[in-house]
Amino acid sequence: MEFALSEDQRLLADSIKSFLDETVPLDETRKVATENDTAVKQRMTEGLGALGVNQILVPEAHGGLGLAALDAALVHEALGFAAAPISFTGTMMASRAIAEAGTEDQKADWFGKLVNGEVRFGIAMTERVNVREGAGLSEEDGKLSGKALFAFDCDDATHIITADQSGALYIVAADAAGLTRNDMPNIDRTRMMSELLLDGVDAVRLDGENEPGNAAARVIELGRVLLAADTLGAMQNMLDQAVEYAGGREQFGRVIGSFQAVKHMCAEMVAEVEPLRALVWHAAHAIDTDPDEGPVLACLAKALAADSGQFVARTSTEVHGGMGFTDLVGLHYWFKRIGLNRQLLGGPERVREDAAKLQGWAA
Amino acid sequence: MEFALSEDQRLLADSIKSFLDETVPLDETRKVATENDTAVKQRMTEGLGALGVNQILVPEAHGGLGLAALDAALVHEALGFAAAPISFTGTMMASRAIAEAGTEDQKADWFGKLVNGEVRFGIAMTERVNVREGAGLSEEDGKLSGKALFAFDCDDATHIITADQSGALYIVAADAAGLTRNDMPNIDRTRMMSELLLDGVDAVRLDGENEPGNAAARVIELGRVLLAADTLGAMQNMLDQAVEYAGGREQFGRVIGSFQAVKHMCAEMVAEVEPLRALVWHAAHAIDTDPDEGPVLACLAKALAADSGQFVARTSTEVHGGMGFTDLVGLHYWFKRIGLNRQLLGGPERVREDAAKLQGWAA
Amino acid sequence: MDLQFSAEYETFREEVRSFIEANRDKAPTYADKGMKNPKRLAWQKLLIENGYAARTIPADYGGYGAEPDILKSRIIAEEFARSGVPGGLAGQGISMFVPTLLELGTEEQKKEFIGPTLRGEIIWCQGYSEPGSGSDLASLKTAAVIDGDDYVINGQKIWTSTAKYADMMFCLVRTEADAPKHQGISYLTFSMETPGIEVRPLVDMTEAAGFNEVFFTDVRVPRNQIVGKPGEGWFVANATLTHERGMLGNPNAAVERLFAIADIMHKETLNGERLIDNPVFRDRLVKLQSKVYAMRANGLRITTAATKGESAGLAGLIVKLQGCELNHQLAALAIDAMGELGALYGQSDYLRDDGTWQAKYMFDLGLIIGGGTAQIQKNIISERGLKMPREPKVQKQAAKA
Amino acid sequence: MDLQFSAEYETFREEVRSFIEANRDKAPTYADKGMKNPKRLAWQKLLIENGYAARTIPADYGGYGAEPDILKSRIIAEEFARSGVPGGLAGQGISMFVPTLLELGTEEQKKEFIGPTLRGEIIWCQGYSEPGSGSDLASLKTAAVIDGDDYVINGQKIWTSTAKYADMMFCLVRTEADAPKHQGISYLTFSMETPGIEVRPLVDMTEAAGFNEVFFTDVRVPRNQIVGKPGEGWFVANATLTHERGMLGNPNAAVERLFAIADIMHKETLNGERLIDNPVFRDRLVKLQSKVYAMRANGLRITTAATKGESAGLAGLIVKLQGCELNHQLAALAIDAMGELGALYGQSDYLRDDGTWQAKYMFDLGLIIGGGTAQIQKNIISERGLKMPREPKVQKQAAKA
Repeated sequence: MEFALSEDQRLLADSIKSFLDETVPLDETRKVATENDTAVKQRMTEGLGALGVNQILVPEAHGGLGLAALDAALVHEALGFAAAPISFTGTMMASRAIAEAGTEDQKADWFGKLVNGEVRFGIAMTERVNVREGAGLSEEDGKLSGKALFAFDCDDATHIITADQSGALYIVAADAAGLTRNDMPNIDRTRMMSELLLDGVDAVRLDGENEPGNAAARVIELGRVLLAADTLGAMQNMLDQAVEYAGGREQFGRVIGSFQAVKHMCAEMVAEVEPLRALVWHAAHAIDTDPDEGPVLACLAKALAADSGQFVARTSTEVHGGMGFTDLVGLHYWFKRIGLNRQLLGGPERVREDAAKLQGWAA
Repeated sequence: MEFALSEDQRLLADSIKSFLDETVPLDETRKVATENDTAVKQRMTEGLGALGVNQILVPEAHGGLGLAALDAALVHEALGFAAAPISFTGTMMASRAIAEAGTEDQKADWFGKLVNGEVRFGIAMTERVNVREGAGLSEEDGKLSGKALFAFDCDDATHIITADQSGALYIVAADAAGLTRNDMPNIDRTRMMSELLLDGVDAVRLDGENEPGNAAARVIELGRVLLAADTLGAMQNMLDQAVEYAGGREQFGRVIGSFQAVKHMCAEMVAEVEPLRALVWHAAHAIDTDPDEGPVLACLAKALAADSGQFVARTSTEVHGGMGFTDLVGLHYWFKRIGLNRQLLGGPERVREDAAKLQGWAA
Repeated sequence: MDLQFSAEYETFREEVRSFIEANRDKAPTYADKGMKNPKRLAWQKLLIENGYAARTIPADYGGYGAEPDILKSRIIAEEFARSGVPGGLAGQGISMFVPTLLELGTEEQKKEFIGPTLRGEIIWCQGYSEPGSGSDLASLKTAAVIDGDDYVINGQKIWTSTAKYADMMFCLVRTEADAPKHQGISYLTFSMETPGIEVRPLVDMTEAAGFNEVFFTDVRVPRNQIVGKPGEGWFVANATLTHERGMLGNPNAAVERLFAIADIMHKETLNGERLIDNPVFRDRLVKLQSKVYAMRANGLRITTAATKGESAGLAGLIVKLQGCELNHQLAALAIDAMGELGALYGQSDYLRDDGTWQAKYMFDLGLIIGGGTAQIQKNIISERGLKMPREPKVQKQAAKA
Repeated sequence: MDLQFSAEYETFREEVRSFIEANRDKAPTYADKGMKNPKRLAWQKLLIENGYAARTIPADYGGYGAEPDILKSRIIAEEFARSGVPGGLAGQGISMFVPTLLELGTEEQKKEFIGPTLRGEIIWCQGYSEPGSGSDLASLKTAAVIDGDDYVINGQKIWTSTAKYADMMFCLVRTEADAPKHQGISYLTFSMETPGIEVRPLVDMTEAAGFNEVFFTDVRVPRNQIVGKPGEGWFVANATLTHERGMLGNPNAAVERLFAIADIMHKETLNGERLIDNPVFRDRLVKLQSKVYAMRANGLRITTAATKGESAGLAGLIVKLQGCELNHQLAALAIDAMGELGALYGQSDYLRDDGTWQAKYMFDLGLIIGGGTAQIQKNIISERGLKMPREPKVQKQAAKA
């Protein structure tokens, strides 16, 4: 019984954090966010890729690192901590899609390309959770048509994993004929959501799955845990910033961190961050090891991250006073990261309802 | 446009408060609550009755005071403020039942008896809101049979107003043959709930109503406003006690009321009490004057009282520290009064759903 | 308790409505850009002439000269809001500087500034807050040193919302460096074109709130451009702050916001279900409704107290704390109910209501912080309202840890 | 990350289970009343002999003498809880006084008290809190004055839970009135039958928590009945308090409570609908589940840190604050879901679960307050955990307003 990160996991997390500390300072993030500086983003993405993160979920047999969801979550936590404008979620979810639904040949093919750095994946699976505006894809003769909304990481992907209305998974090329991508700008300027319009787009169906929908559910489950981890990282940073700011800012002849109200706000943030950290670790571990509890924990982690995240985002901003509202300290990048994560792949009410269904508490 | 109590209303509220201050000190309430001292309770009830409160909702034409729901609410607020073990809700709801559903003859008869002090009413209408355990009454040949749970003020009533499953209203004598009353002791020792078992009990049907159920709804509506007012009074007392205690208790060489955390707890209580006061007044006024908004406001007042009340009950107890947990200062009488009110005639979720239905927001 | 307006007021309401209907073609629209657009200034002039702007400012100084009547002011606000036609000009000059001058200005200052300010010819900005003095406004450091007949100002202000367009600033500066902090402040006025003033936009989380920072480098202001006496600026400013707190704005804004959300929840569908049919979101909507209606009733109570010249007491002290929080929570519900759509911000076919719910969510958090943080509000409620002990004085060396 | 127990521990778990199955007929039940019921004492003896009670206390003093192993202790707690068979005796003598003696007692004191205490032959109560010293425990006033070979004690204690049944008390008293408040306290032990001691039941909001007040009038205690030196009582007591905080209890209590509520919601119906089918209550249940599971995982993290001899840091500091709050919220949900039934308390055909949810709701509020209020917990988290500045020292005259 050991509920803790391994030495390797600590090293992984530290190395990613160090890289992001050096390579993704806030000023660079601002360039991506406000000037859409794609060169900066590409440099960051390649730098992170050079650390091997894209191969985390690729089995060793296919040349990858053969690591687990928990490792991917640690990387995502570090990305959230840095508010890094780097695409990562899509590739992780894609790895899981290929592992769960690919045939052996497909695994060899696509994992190989992933390891070579030939491909980078976006994910267009929001409709497996929330359907609106007539969105949804259907397949005919190996070609997909329809609309997908709120696709992640598609702005700099070479390929996109998506699902049709039956839940079957497909890979399409980002530059395929018949595929149009439109920006869906959102509060988080570090991550662009996409609308995809498909009109008879060539698609590779992942054919190794027995029951359509199962693999898709496993992909969503991972996505939810990763978003929870991202929020956790952002929360930790906002807490750290609040404590630091409160220790330096003086009002009424005292540092504001000596006022009980401010101290208690910081303590309340800790009381949200620490349990969530444990739950995110547990969920990330369980979705690989515990088929019964893993899916439930993934929902619970996503829901708790949404609520605890909202509390910390707001409270840290309040501790910063007016400064928190401005761009001067850039705190809003974390605020918005938490805000976007809250809504992706199901808001808290929705994922709690999913958790209830998984436990037989709801129809 | 004047949103304020009239001079008469202020006098009414003050006179009730003075009476309760003198006649219902905590030590006397304890006797009723812990020793079931019915003589003490009877003395309190008669003393309050002598101030005319039972006639508040009796029209002047029938010899009553001809006042309004707001006046009844002010009395209930005073009762809540004093945590007074006095039956009052039942008689108010009964007055409304008779006014809404009685024929002219029935009004003359029963209001006359009420004014003479011959009758005191309990109310057995919980099943109009929440049905469980096979409860509910049905009528055959002028006789009622079945079960009613959580009836109010029946322990010292001469008559009980109840409803059958169609919503028609009836009066039965508390000592009628075939009627058995069993105590339902609850957290609030100042108010005994009752189970009523009816086996062919003679009942006077209130026959002046056009559509069965409408009058019952109006009675429930009043009951909800009165319970909200009761909670409001209890909250105000708990806030006052917290402020006073914090101003006297010393810890760490300071009165605890000088700690920011304690001050902020008190400020947060104020921020719950004041808006609720305005809403209770508004709802009480509107259920007499505004057929559109009145019913909605009654639900909203009951729901907000439940939530704001819970916050104040807990927070005042915390300000009192361990003392609040003991019986030494008796704070728990108000805590429990708020707790029982929360559940009666619909908890907050239920009354919010009713408010949604009234506005066409729910089916 | 009487929630109807008396005949006098109903008549007045009819007059306002008739005026609006008869004149709405003269009202400026969104297209009439520019704070001094002739159409805007002409509209303001018409409103003043009819008593719908500058209503209680003496006619001698360019106002309409009516007796204060809170109910009439409220009716005017309600009717203009209802009709969608712009009411009188707002802005810190009219809402803060003019009342201050009326109370504490010299006759000469009143004559010079009130009329043009009311007519929209002079636009003002406020120079109070500084980066280092937020909640503790009196700790401000921008210094004005006497040099001959001038003050020479050096320092920085922040949160100056109309600085880019303003003609003039009313500004708090420290004139007596050694005096106790509340007694060394003076209240100066000067043109924004005075050499040495630099205005920089202050980017904020909403990307659009339009605040600025203003930097002063050896800005020379004649010594007679002071309101009140040297060293009395704190008290002059507090007179103005009281006016700011007195402005309730449109009392029904939260109610409108609530019904706008109910409307969205009826229109938007998710997975084939209307949002209003989701019991969890519906419960949250009604829960907020209970709070919104409570604050509406609380507002009526305050208005009534004001018409009687009474203090609203605790009911008044909680308005900022609860009101801002409630607006923030309303915006949060709108966003959550819309889910991913609620996270959109910026041009897209799917953006709802121009992204206003995200903008409100963030801006209202700013309002929770600005003008006295929630923590300061709670201090005020407990200390002034409940007479609880003030924050004790702290032993100096312990204040930094 | 490995949530399985290794083979060694699984073997140990099997041993515990086998023991329980083989001996459960010997375990006392609810019917075996009285703290010194022979069946209870025999059961305790059996548990000690097998290492399931007093496990890590040296055999010389009457314990089992095993090396500390947190996982084994946890397995024992889990298995006894799962089987419904009572585990070893608890109480303040065993959990607090014995560890204190082991650390700071004389050899003579250890020999005299530890064995009988472990065996349940001496029952202790704790005399720390006083009506005037709650959060600020060190301000206690109960005075012990030297008179010949005795201390003479006058004063009052409160919250002494087993005072009615206890043989002995360990007690903090002020022996040096003029010393700084933490340095004038001594730690005495004495028989509850000493003349001058009066125990009065302390009625509480649950009506059943069983606390007492204890009054001392000229109570004479020989000077050698002290643990530690005179004036060192605060430090002696703090060693014990640390032990109290170390007790995590059954780590899965909140999980069990959660599923008990889920169970109620499946069984109870209202208006013909199961409570679990009400989406609003269901959402609240799952929301609490997310927090309960988070605290369960947080507990695993703490346990792991403890097995490695590491500090759990912030994860440990938040346990009391969050754990008590969560238990209180769970009870609140049970009550709300049951509606009127949830308000019942006292004998009736309709009472559910013996009224335990109301009792828990109130008792858990007591726990939020007791042993360091939520406010004190937040001070600890921010000051010790985040290294934020301590509450500054206050200028004396300002402390009272």
